Amino acid sequence: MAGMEHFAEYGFFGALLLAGVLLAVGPVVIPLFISPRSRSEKSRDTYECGMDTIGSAWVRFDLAFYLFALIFVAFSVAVLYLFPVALVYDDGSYLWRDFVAVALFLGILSLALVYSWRRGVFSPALRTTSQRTHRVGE
Amino acid sequence: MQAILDVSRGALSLLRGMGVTLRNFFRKPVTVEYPRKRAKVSKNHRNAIALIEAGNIGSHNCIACLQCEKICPSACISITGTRPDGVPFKRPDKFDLDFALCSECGLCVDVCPTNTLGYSEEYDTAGYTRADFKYDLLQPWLSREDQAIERIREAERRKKEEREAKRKAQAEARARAEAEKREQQPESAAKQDQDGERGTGI
Amino acid sequence: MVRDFTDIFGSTWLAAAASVAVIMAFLSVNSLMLIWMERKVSARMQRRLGPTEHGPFGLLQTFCDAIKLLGKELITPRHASTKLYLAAPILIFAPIIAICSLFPVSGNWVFRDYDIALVLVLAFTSMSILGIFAAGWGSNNKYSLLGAIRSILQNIAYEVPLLLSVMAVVLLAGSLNLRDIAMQQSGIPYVLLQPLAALIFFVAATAETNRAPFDIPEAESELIGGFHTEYSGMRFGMFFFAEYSSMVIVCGLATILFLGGWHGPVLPGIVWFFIKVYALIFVMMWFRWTFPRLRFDQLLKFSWLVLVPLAVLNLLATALVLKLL
Amino acid sequence: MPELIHVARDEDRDTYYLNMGPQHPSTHGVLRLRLLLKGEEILTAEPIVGYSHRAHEKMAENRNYIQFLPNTSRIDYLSGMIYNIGYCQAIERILELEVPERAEYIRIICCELNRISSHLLWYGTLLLDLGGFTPFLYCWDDREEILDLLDAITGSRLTYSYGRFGGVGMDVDEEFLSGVSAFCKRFRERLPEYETLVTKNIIFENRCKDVGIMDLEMAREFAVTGPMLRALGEPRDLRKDEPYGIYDKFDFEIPTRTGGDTYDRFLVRVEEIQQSLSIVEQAVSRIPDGPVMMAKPPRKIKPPEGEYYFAVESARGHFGMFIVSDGSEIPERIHLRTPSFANLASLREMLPGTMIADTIAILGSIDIVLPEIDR
Repeated sequence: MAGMEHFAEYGFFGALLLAGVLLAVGPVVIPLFISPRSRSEKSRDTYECGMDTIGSAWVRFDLAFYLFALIFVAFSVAVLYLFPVALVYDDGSYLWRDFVAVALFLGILSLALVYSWRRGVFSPALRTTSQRTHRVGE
Repeated sequence: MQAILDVSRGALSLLRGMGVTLRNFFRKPVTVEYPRKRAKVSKNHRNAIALIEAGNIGSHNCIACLQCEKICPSACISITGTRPDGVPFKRPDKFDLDFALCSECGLCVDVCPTNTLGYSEEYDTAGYTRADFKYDLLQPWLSREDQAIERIREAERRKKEEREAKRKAQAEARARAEAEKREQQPESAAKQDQDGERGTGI
Repeated sequence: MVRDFTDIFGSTWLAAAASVAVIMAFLSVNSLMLIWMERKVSARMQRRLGPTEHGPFGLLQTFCDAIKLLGKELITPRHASTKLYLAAPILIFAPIIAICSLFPVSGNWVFRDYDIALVLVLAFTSMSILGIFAAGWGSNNKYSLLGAIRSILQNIAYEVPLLLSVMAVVLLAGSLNLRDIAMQQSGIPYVLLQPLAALIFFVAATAETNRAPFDIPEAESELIGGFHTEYSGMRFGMFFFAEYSSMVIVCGLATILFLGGWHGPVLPGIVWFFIKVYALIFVMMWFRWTFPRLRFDQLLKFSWLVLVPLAVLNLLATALVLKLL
Repeated sequence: MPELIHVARDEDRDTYYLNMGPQHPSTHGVLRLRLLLKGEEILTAEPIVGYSHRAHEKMAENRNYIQFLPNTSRIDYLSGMIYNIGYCQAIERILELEVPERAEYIRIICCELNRISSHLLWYGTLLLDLGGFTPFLYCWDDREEILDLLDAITGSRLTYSYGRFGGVGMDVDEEFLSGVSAFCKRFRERLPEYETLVTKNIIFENRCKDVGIMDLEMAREFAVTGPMLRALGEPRDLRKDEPYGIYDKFDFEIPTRTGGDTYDRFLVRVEEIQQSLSIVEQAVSRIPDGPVMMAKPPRKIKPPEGEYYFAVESARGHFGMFIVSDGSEIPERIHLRTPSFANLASLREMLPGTMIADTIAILGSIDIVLPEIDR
């Protein structure tokens, strides 16, 4: 199959990836033989500045981060399409069609950015001045 | 437009900051390589106290008056003293400093009436146990103690003799003066400066 | 004529083994030397001496540190997710050797010549973020988690300008083969044709490697090391190793894309290549020891509202100029 | 995931508590902040203090007035000289002791040098918290000069017990005075470098501007003093308002800003460094000859029965001593009003709504010294 041959070409690269995994294990194994062992269970505590941990760290994180991820997907995936375009960009006989296509593509892409900017994704509504939560003596 | 200006102004400020670090990159380091080279210690630097040699007796001049022990906020000095024969004041037979407790405040040095407390020159003392910081301040002076007491006695004897002699001379003079129609005024012995050393009365 | 390792050894497997040996040897010495260099550069900028004790100029200091790290106990936190926790250093470390094999260090000297080397490099450098997230989430430590989340956001924010600035170069070169791109710069390096793209690339690359002033995922004064808070001994060493290796990777990429790779007068190509790489690394260190750290939202804003629009405009301008010429 | 406490209510699932401190690099000692977070945003913040409590006030009740002297410079170890001499001035005020003029000048020089060194340390650590390591070491380089100078006359680099009731512990020599002048000159040359590297740095500006804003009403409520109050446009400074020692003989200004954010606090302190430099220069040029200790200092300190209050302006603000005497050698009670303690309390209001990274900047701008808060 042509597809398989195509992948075979990357055998070298795959071998190196594999070697990377193996070599990453090596240095972690050596200390198992020569390092000391602590007897205290306390040393296996999660670090939280020396205090007992309050609750687990596996919490739901804020939704704002989700929006960032969405913009990224919009951009990064779309930018990938530009790679083949860039390769063949200047070798056709079309004078302006390439450019117009790229400009249109990038323009539409930028709309995502403009949209999220207008929606205020990049300026989180963080409070900077003090708001009274309680008064002294209460 | 404003945004472009802001960005370029910001970039410029960053570049200028990098200029500062680069200038410092080529300057001479200020580090003193400490264990290789000793740091310069100021002459007044406070450290563990030590007894200072008083020139005229070849040893320290502690009179075990316990003033330093009393004023010490950390209670790190303990002294006992006895009065040897022929010496007008006490000499310490124990002068211990628990340097682990000491806070180097210097009150004891201030309060010492004979100016016999000073600071030692060491500044990087280290030890493994608390006992390492129990200093016996009399240790360096032990070998000279007998000699020092001898000298004090000697001085005391000499002073006594002088006083005797003076008194005798005065008595004689007085007698003579009385004999010679009582013309001269007797001198007061107490007025005389005895030694020049501060306060010790040697 | 391309001479890569498969030509020399005849067999892919032999070539791969030889490459691993060469790259691994280079990378380990390189990271140790880079740590030494970092310490020396920072020391001189702060008017200190840096390491002086072991070896001439303290050169062996980091070797001693590495040996010390090997002797350290590996502590796995009680509440950690063991699989993720253990996999994280491996995930971060694994792609590095493979990426390094793609760099043409001299005109006819590359481990393996791929036509899409650039895409491979970009793809696999982004893989480190997986490791960082595995480390942060797996540790079950809030500081690690914060570090991991920040890291992801930062990486995705800077991936875009990075890609867009690279795209401008690809437009000029018309190739994704790193060797070809460097070849085309035998006359003028692209940094002169694409100064803006070069700048954006370098800033984004600094952010991708989590180097100051973009080191907020680690942010030792806020997050106490961030994603690698819970890692001790050699596991922590792997993160360190990966960080310094990725510095070499992004600086190597910048050298090839913008500084003309191995091209340079008098000295042999390989020497020029490494001179350029280490000069860029020096600049990165210079950044680190000059600037305070950006805040997390400022960092994102800077990327999305400054770098990305600039990169888009730059790309459009490049495309336009190419058509006009 | 066993044996960890889970947050009970479902709507609270995306908030979590985080201990920042006591073992944290940026809490300047052993301050503990218990933060309730949502993502990176802080919902509530609770400073918890007391991890380095050393019972200085209790110690005062167990020793006489002289023996308490070394303690004073250990309460706030960064402005130890100001505390130490402030305590002496308090006792002098009570006993109506006359201090020789030369001693007063020496006190001013030492206190202001100490203020500069304290501000330098704050400067460096603020930058360190914000991730800039290099300015930190430049500050320490300059601070070292001050410590060397003070070491030469007091014999100590940090916990000076230099003040005495009725003067100072030791006279200064020509070498010290010329050293101080040389330091002032050198430091004035260094200031533009700091400005380029830090004050004008765009990243630094962005990190500090509009962060941790406080308003005047809130400042009054929390009894905030010192540079934090002056950054709100209130020129309160005990050196001007109730001059103690001989501060009224010097020409200096109280720098103020109006914004009340972290950057303003930064600028106020930087200008204060310059004002202190000018006070030091004036003092060095005008210092008279004479004794440094009053002729007959009292051997026993026995303040008459009563209650006394005396305050000085430390590097962090209003440092007050409330001394209750029963007429004996041992104080009945000494209460210390330390500035950072009050300043720190305002964190509860300043932090909510900001991000974790801002916490560090705000905390740094308060300039806390934990041993002084815990005492």
